[in-house]
Parts: sequence; structure tokens; C-alpha cells
Amino acid sequence: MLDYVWLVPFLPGCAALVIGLFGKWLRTRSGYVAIAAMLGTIVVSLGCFWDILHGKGPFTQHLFTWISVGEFKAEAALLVDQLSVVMLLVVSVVGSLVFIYSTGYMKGERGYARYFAQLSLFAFSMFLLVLADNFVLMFIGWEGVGLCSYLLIGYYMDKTWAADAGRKAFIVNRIGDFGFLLAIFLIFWTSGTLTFSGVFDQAPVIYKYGGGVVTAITLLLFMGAVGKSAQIPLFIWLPDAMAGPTPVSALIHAATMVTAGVYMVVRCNVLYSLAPTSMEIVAIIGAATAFIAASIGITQRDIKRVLAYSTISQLGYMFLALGVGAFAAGIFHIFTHAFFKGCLFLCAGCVIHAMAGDNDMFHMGGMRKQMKITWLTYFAATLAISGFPLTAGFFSKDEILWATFRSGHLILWLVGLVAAFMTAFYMFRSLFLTFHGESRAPEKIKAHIHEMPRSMTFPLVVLAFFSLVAGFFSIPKVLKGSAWFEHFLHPVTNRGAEILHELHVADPTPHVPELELLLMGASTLIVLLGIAAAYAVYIKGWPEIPKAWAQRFGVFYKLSFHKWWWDDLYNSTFVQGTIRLAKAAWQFDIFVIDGVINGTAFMVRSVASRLRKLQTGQLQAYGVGMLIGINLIVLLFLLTR
Amino acid sequence: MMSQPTVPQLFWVEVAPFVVLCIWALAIILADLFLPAERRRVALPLGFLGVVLIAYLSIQAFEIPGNPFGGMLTLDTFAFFCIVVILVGGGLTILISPRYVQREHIPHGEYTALLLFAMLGMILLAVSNELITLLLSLEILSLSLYILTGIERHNPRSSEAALKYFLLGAFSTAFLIMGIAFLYGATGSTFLVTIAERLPAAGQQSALWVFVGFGLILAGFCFKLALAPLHMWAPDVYEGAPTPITAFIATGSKVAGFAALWHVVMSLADWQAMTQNTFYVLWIIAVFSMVIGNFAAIVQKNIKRLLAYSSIAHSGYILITILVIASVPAVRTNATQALLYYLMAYMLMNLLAFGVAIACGRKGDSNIEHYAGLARTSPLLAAAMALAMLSLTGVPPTVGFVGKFYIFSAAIQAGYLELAIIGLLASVVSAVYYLRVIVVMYMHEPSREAAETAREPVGAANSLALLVSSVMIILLGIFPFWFLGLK
Amino acid sequence: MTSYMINNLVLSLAIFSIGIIGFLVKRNAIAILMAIELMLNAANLAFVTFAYSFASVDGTILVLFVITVATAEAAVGLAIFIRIYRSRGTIDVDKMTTLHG
Amino acid sequence: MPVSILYYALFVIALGAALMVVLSRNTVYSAAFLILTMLCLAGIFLLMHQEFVAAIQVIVYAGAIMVLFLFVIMLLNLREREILLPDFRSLRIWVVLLVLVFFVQVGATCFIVLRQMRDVYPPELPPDTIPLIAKTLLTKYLLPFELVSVLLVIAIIGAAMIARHDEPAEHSDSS
Repeated sequence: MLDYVWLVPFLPGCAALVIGLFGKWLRTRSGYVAIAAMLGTIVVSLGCFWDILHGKGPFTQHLFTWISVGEFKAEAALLVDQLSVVMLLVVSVVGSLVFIYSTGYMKGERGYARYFAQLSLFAFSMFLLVLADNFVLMFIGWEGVGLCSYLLIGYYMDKTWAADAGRKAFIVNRIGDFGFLLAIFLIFWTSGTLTFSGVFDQAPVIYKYGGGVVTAITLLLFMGAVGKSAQIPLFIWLPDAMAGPTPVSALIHAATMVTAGVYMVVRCNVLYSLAPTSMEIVAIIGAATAFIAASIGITQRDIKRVLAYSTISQLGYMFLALGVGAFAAGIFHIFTHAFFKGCLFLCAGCVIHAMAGDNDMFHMGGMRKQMKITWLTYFAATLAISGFPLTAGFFSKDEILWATFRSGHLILWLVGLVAAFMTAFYMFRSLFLTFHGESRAPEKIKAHIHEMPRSMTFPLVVLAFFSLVAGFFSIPKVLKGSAWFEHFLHPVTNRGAEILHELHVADPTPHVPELELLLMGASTLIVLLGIAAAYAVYIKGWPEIPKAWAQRFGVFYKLSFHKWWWDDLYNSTFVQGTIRLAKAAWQFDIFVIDGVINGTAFMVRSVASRLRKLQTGQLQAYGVGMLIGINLIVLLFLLTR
Repeated sequence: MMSQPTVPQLFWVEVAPFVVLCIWALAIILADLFLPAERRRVALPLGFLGVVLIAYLSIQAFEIPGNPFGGMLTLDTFAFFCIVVILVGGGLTILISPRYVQREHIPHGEYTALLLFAMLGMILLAVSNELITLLLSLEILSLSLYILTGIERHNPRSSEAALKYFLLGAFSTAFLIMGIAFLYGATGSTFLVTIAERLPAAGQQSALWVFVGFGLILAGFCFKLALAPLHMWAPDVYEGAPTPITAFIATGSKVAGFAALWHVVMSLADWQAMTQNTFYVLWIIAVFSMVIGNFAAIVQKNIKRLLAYSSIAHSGYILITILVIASVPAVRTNATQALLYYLMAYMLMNLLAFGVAIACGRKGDSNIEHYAGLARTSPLLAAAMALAMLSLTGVPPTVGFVGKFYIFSAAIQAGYLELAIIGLLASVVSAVYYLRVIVVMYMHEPSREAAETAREPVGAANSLALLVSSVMIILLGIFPFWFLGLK
Repeated sequence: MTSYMINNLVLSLAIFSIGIIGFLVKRNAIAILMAIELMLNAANLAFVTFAYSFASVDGTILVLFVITVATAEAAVGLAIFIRIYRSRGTIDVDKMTTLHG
Repeated sequence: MPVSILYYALFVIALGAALMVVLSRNTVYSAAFLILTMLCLAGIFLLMHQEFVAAIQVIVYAGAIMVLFLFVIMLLNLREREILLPDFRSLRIWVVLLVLVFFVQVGATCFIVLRQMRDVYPPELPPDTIPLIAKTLLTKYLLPFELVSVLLVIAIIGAAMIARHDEPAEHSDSS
């Protein structure tokens, strides 16, 4: 099956072309064309997975020489190894489900065919990104997914703010892409090649451990990742990107594209292992993003924005994992996150559909009665993202936290733990606000609330199922599991560690099973605390909290005794503090990042208008300019002789 | 003491493209005289036929590399590629013209004939290997373009553009001629091959004249190519000229100019006295062009002016390859490839953008705001424009990306990392204004003008041109070797 | 004995420079074109001087070509001036600033 | 030596006339001074035994091109007195400075180059150069010779078309 891997990008690419060309004629059938192509990719991906599983990889398929400059060649070549095949599976499965869901969600929308053409184009680019065998091809996929993302963000072009969102996304990403391209050029400059194998094989020889060049390269690559994966300080574009249709948010802005940055860093783990400073920065930015985004998530009213911030926060976790050297854990979190976040977004889509387009959670409530399946699947995914024991998120998040702790980043571990508490809190808050309690919707809409058609609920059920069980792929050894996932990825993700080992710079930390169990317990506890807090606040309402504590959880009875203390603590430190922090993050966002962007834009503009003033239209003014130029050329020629 | 000159041996097939092109243009003028008024619009299709014919003849002529006219022309692979690019550009320009020519009451016969004459100048410029031939080709090209710029006789802006273009062009030509004089004075020849041979001997005495001469010639080229300190004519002329002619000036004359500059630089670069330092002038010009072009484009409201500034910036990118070719012989092949590919890419992207501008512009009016909501009223035109803008920005997998990649990697191979970084930064800045066009088209409410555009048919020829250039932008972006493997 | 050369070249450059000044300070388009003709004449003088120093007819012939270029430019230029004069009633380049910015 | 006196006389007159082309306020005077400059240059060509170029200079340049200039000046009836650019009143010093920079740097190279060439004497040309010029023109320089004809054709077509009066018939044929 490996020989047919070219089919994976080819099928959605063809679908995009066909729908693009014959969309007018295909109309609603265009959805089926796209779905058929995606199902085809699932088959091929599974086949590739099977082959890799049986030790046939890594496999490189040369398609053609794309760019050749002298001895340097950029091949259009696809690389299938353990890492890319995992990503293939994630993208094809989640992608197919989102495609199926879209046929229901987008029914009757204007530009139905255009939507599917763009979505297929996105799938094509994403597969290209994942399968690329060199940096250039990866960059093409990288730009391609970006482009499709902007196209789809701006899908509802009637909304004028969608224009600003698309533009902001584009410019922020151009900043990141600039870093990525610069890194590519630096790699090319120093190693003379751009294929992954070529660069990584040479890396230990040409790059000094902790040297300036490799640090610069990795930081520039990370700049690209920060842009694409919406990390601090470039995360502003992602919440705004929610302007697009909800299935797009599910696929692109949650499950696949935004994880491209994580994928890229893991792909380059050899380089990152050689640059400890960069690793440290990655970890710090990851943890900071996880924390700040989670704290912002607590105060949001818009259900999609809550999910957007939670995506940013979860991506932060992934980068935290990478930063502390747990590359496999990062990929595992991509894997599980794709399922539960995909599920959450699709559920949100159902809810918004039922609410006739209203995103505000404070207008919802009590929807579990009319929307059983949506409620249950949302509940399952919420459990998973909060890290409720034995769900998918529990295993992946716990592994990250454990890896952080083990590598000695105690502060980052604490930050991650607090973020986990907040995650549980705001996710259950969104669950309770949306599905529980009394409906706060206007009568007209209330009557309209109903369960969605099967094309929309089916993907929910599949994704919810995976959210609950996907964790069993990698039960840690301490729980008598096999850590299969980590084991599977080992050949790819451990190369950096091996190189460090050869260089004798890495000191393997001793494994203490008891400690791991203890930490696992701690994080479980904190998740339960978060859930309980959300329950107390949003189901029971604040005044009855002590009674509720006493009745439901005898353990916490004593705590509830100190009502004033809890109240004060919550109010003064937690609620106020979080709100303040969230506000601060927003301020930072608006004033600093937007300020930097706008400031640069302003500077550029003022230079430009000054240049424009020179252009008076007066002939001889141009003549004087020319004479200055001619004098300069001749003078420089004579001087540099 | 002086050998009797002999008649240079000529092979018909080698000179056929030039002779036939010339005769074809004259024939169109003559036919225009005798045809009844309502039949005169046959000139443009005839012109296109001529381009196809010349393409065929050129392929024949380049079967065997040769040096007709005693070495004045050189039919090498480089020239072949340039001619391919020029012919593609010329053909597309003729295709996008008919509706504009019709709308603005431009005389068909003269327009087509002058366009063909300009192409003759470009082709000759690409193959000329002698300074006087180069000067005369440049003049054939420039005079045709001066006239074509002012061909909209009812439009005072067109005349004004012609006046500025003409006066500044003649001014720069004077410097070019002075440069040729000094180069001749230093070496005693105007044949580039002979100059290259005599440089080591002549250099001991009159090296300074070579530098002065080359500097002045370079200045003349900088004017033609709209490179930074000598770029100021470009926006005004681009805005005032008829849109298809703007496209032609922006693309064809640059391709030909770079081809000729390549020939001149190649003859001088191997001379011992020309060290890497010598060519830092090119470095400075390239940086100036990239910075000024991209920055000034940001505040433009007129699409033609915007494209003018963007073309200045693109000239800057392309000049990097000339710098590499001149200063680092080891990377010369790669840089030449990069140059050829980028010229093709540049040609296609700009012609696509101008083609859409012609389809949308009414009476030379090309404010960007008039493109608002074009995606809603005429989605295909908007898509074509968006493709052109993305390619100009350098987004893969378009030709613009591959071309920039070629150029910057050649620069890096030659050790000009800083140029690659400046170029990259410049193209990040350029994203701002290219994107604005896309945002206006896709995310604003449709304007009255966009609605009017939708009502007017684009025309078969123009649609064909847009289709061909769009397809080529994508295909050559995915399979760049198709172009570079032509020969 | 190179004094003839230095004299001629200095004269040539002087006339060329005067031509540049003329181009930059004149207002009347025809006067500007005349300044350009001055520059071309100066270039001719340089050509002839070099040709004389090489005792070659090549330089002489080059001058013929430069003169023809000047002729062709003058013809086109004057035609453009006439056109401008017809539409605006002046050929004062200072008034041709519709295109700017 | 009378030849050198003649040469310097031509030198000074040419320079002065060139200056007057720029300085005189009447366009007709400018044209006349331009003709004078050209005639002086033709004289200098003669002193260098370039009889053919001198003849062409007088016949084509002074005789044809300048007549064209005068014709257009008369046709356009440019009575208004030429004044220097108002904007350039203050900038004039900069213009002159820039031109001086140009003059000095190129002129200096001439001095430096020619100082090394002190011993080189100009070789003698054959006494009758015109047949040789004709032969060279039609053999070695055949291509430029043909290109010049193309150039002139373009100039004629273009000039005729641009300067043509708009006849009422033209609107009907293009509509």
C-alpha cells in the first residue's frame, strides 16, 4: 500500500479540481465527491499504517524533481514514517467526519460547491504538509493550508468583520512564515540540502550542540510554528478565525492545521535537541499560552470562542511537551485532541444551528432535553478535554505533565496543573450553561430547538467514542499499560535523544513509578476540583454552594464550612484574578501585538507617503532623481574599483 | 593596416524571425491603409498570427546556435529562453488588447504594427551581442513604446505619460550613448566578445573608462528596468499609458532589458579588475528597488500605480540574480536559471493582473475601490486577480514562489544571505498591499463599478489570455522544469 | 601627444553637462529636447575623438548611427509636443503634473 | 600654429554657444545657438580629418533636424518667453552642483587615463576614408544599418499618427 501513498494528496486534490470546475453542475453532489475522495484517503492511510506497523517504513516516494538549482534539488517526494502515518490517520478520519457533517451543516448555503472545493483543497494541502519529505514541500503545504484557512474564514463575506479577521490571520501568519522561510534558507545555507533525512543526518556534525546557528534555525522555525499554531504572542488570529463556518473551525482551527506547528517541531526534533535554549523557550511559551488562553476561556460568552481559547491552550500543552523533550507525548496529544476538540466544535455547530445562529451561551441552557445525542457527545468530549480519568485527554495530558515534572520544570508543571484546573472549569461551565439549567432562549428560538439530522450526529458519535477510548493506545507503563503509542513513534521522536546520548550531553532521569502515580492522582484531583467548582457555580448557583458541597461530597464538607473563606478566595483571587489576567492578556494582545503590527504598518505608511510626496509629477524632479542615481552609480564604480 | 571588410555570411533561417517580424508589421500597416474601415480590426488577430509564426521561426533559428551578422547577434540558449518569454508576453498582450483598443478608439493597424515593432526591438535586444545593435534595438523598442503610450490621442493623461516617458527616456539614452562611447574608447570595439578579449590589455591603461562606461550603460538600463534611483518615471507612465501597453512596458521591456544587461555583464564580469566589491552597486540598487517599490506601493489607490511600484520591487528581486552572475562565477548557471524563470514568472503574473484590470477598468479608471465585491459579481475575474496577487506575493505553489525561491537560494549560494533576508522582509511587506486587493474583492460590498463590470462581456481573446496565464502560473509553479527543460 | 584627446573630451563632457543643466532647468519641452540634442552631440564628439585615436572608421560609423537615433527621437518627440500643444495649449512641462503621487 | 588657434576658437565658440542654448530665453535663439554649436563641432571633426561625419553633422543635424525644430517652434507659435522653472530657483544651485559632480568625476577619469597614454600618437588614417566607410557600413555594420531604417520607419509612422489632426471620419471608423 505504501506505493499508493501519492493517492492520499491526489484524491482530495482531484476532488477540489473537479468541484472547482464543475461545481455549478454538481451542486449538492459536490459534497459526495469530496467525501468519496476523503474515504479513499482513509483506506490508503490505513494501508500505509498497516505496512508501517509491520516494519516496512520509513518509505520515500519520489514523484518528480520540483526545483533544481545546480546540485541542490527540491524533490516532490512523499515520506511515510511512523510520525506521518499517525498524522495521516488523524487528518483523514477527522477530515472525513467533518466532510460528512458539512453536508448537513451547509445544506442550502450559498456557495455549497465552493465550500467543498476549498475544503478539499485544504485536505490536499494538509496531506502535502504531513507527507512532505523536505522543507520546501512542507512549506508549500504550510502556505496552502494557510490560504485555504483564510478563504474559509472569509466564507461569509457579507460580514465585514470577517474581512478584518481574514486579513489579520494572513498578516500574522506571514510574520510566522517569514521566520519559517528564513529558517529554511539558513538550513540550506549551512547544510546544502533541504530533505529531512539529509539535514537530520548531517545535523550532529555541522551544528554544534547549543550553537548559535542551530538555535537561530530552531527559533525561526518556532516562529513559524507560533504563527500557525496560535501561540503567544501571535495567537490573536485564532479566536477571530471563528468567523468561518463551524465545521471549518472543527477541522482547520482545531484538529489539523493549527497542529501543523507542533508536527513541524516534532519533525525537526533532531535540530531542537541540539538547541537546548530553543527547547526552553518552546516550553515556556507553551506553558504560558496554555495558562493564559485557559484563563481567557473562563470569561468568554461565545461558545466558539471558548473552544477557540481552549484550542490555543491545548496547543500550548503540546508545545510544553515538545519543549521538555516529550515529542511523542506532544503527538499523542495532537491525536487525542483532534477527536475531542473536533467533537466539541461539531457539537457547538449543532447547538448554534439549533439556536438559529446565536453563539452566546448565556442565551442557551437546558438544551439537553431536545438534543440528547449532542448533549451526550459534548459531555463525553468535555470529560476528555478536562482530563477525566481514563478518557483520552487524561492519558495524553497526564503524560505531558509527567514529562514536564520529570524534566525538572517544576514551575511549568505547576502552571500546567493550574491550567488543567481552569480547563476543567471552563469546559464544564460551557457544558452546564449550554445544556443544563433552564432555557434562556427567546420563545421563538426555543420552539425551533431540535436534534440534528443523522449526517450531523453520526460524526459526533464516532468522535465522542474516540474521545473516550483513544487514550488506550498509550496507557502508561505505570498503569500496567504498554505505552504503545510512544513505542510506535520511538524511531522518529527519539532520534534527537539518541543524538544527545551519543554526544554525552543528556542525562537520563531515573524513573520513579510511585511519583508518577502520585502526580497522576494530583492532576485527577485538580480536574475533579475544577468540575466541582463549575458545577457549584453554574448548576447550583453561588448561594447554595455550602449545602451542595455538604450533601454531594462529604469529603468537602469541612471546606464548605469556611464559606466566607472560599467565597472570598474565589471572588477576590480566583474570579477577580482570572478576569484581570484575562483582561491583561487581551490588553497585551490588543495593545502590544496589534500595536506592534499597527505601529509597523503606520511607520511603513509614513515612509510610503513621504516617498509619495517625492513623486510630484514634475518632470525635472524625476530628472534630478535620475542624475543623483547616475552619479551614485558612477561614483561607486570608481570608488570600489 | 586595415583588412578589407567582407560581407558577413548569412543563413536565412537564422535571421528569418527578425526579417519576417519586420515585414509582418509593415504588411499590417499597409493592409490597414487599404482595408475598409469596418474591417480594420482584423489587424490584431493578424498580429497574433504573426507572433505564432515568429515563434515557429525562432524555434527553427535556434536549432543550431549561431552568430549571424559577424557576431552582432548571438543565438544562444539564454537568448532562446528570453525570446520564448517575450513571445509569450507579446502574444498575451495582443490577446488582452482588442476590447481596450475598441473602447478607446485606438487605430488598430498602427497599434498592432507598433506592438510588433516593439517586440522586434525586444527580441533583438535579447540576442544582440554588440553595443550599437543593442542601442538601436533599445531605440526601436523605446520609440515604439513612447508612441504606444501616447496613442490614446483623446486622453490628455496618455499624452502626458508619453511626454514624460519620452523626455526622460531620451535623457537616459544620452547617458547610455556616452557610456558606449567610453567603453569604445577604452577597448576600441563595440562587439562585446571583442571587448571581453581586449579588456585585460586595455585595462592596464584605461580601466577607469571601462568603469565609467559600464556605469553609464548600467544607468541607462536602470532607467529601462525602472530600478530604484531611476524609477521615478514608472508610476506616472504606467498610470497614464493605455492599460495593455502598460502591461507590455512592465513585462516585455523588462525581460528584454534584463537579457541585454545579462549580455553586457557577462562580457565584463570575467575581467580581473572586476572584483566582488565592484558589483556592490548592484547590491545597493537591488535593495533600494525592493524597499522603495514595496513601501510606496502600500499607499497607492490606483491599481496601475500599485502594479508599477510592485514592478519596481520585482526588478529589484531580479537584479539580485544579475549581481550573483556578475560577482560569483561558481553560481552563475543557477542564477541564470533563476533569472530566466523569474522573468517568465514575472511576465505571467503581471499580464494576468493587467488582463483583469483591462476587463474591469472603464475609461482608464482603475481605482482599487472599484474592485469591491468583484468576487460576488464576477467570480472568475476575481479569482484570476487573486491568483495574480498571490503569485506576486510569492505564495506557493505559484510561479511567484518558485521564482523567488530560485532567486533567494541563488543569492544564498553566492553568499548574499543578507540580500535574501532583505528580499524576504520586502516580500512580507508586499503581502500587505497585494492582500488589500484580494480583501477588497472578496470581503467588501460590491461597488457600482463591479456590477457594471459583470454586465460587460470580457471578450473571447481576453478570456483566453487570462485562462492561459492562470493555468501557466499554476502549472509552471508545480512543474518548473517544464520551462527550464525546454532546451 | 594626447592633448587633442583631453581637449576634445573635456569639451564633450562640458557640452554634455550643459545639456544636463538645460534638461533640468528648462520649462519648454522643445528647449528640453534641444538640451538632449546637445548631450547627444557631446557623445558624438567623444565617439569621433576615440575613433580618431584608434584610426578606425568604426567610430565614424557609430557616430552616423547616433545621429540617426537623434533624428528619430526628435521626430517622435516633436510629434508628441504637437499633440500636447493641441490638447492643452502649452508645452510647458511644469504644467504636466496630472499624473503624480 | 594656426590649426591650434582655429581649434581653440572653435572650442570656445562651441562652449559658449552651448551655454547660450540653455541661457537664452527665446526658444528660437536657443535653436540658433544649437545650430552654432553643431557647426563648431563639425569644424572640430574636420580638424580631425573626419570629413564625412562633419558633412553629415552639417547636413543632417544642422540642416535637417534643426529645421524641423524651428518649424515646430514656428508652428506652435511659441511667443511666450522661456523662463526657468520657478521651483528650481532655489534648487538651481543643487542642480549645478550635481552636474559638477558628474563633470568632475568623469573628467577626472579622462585626465588619469590620458596621463598614462602620453606617448601614444594617433595613427594615420588612409587619406580617402569615404569608400572604406561605405564598405564597412554595408558589410560589418549591415545589421545596424538595416535597423536604422526600421527605426526611421517607426519614427515616421508614429510621428504621423500622433501629430495627425483628428478628422471627424475617424470616429465613425472605430465605432
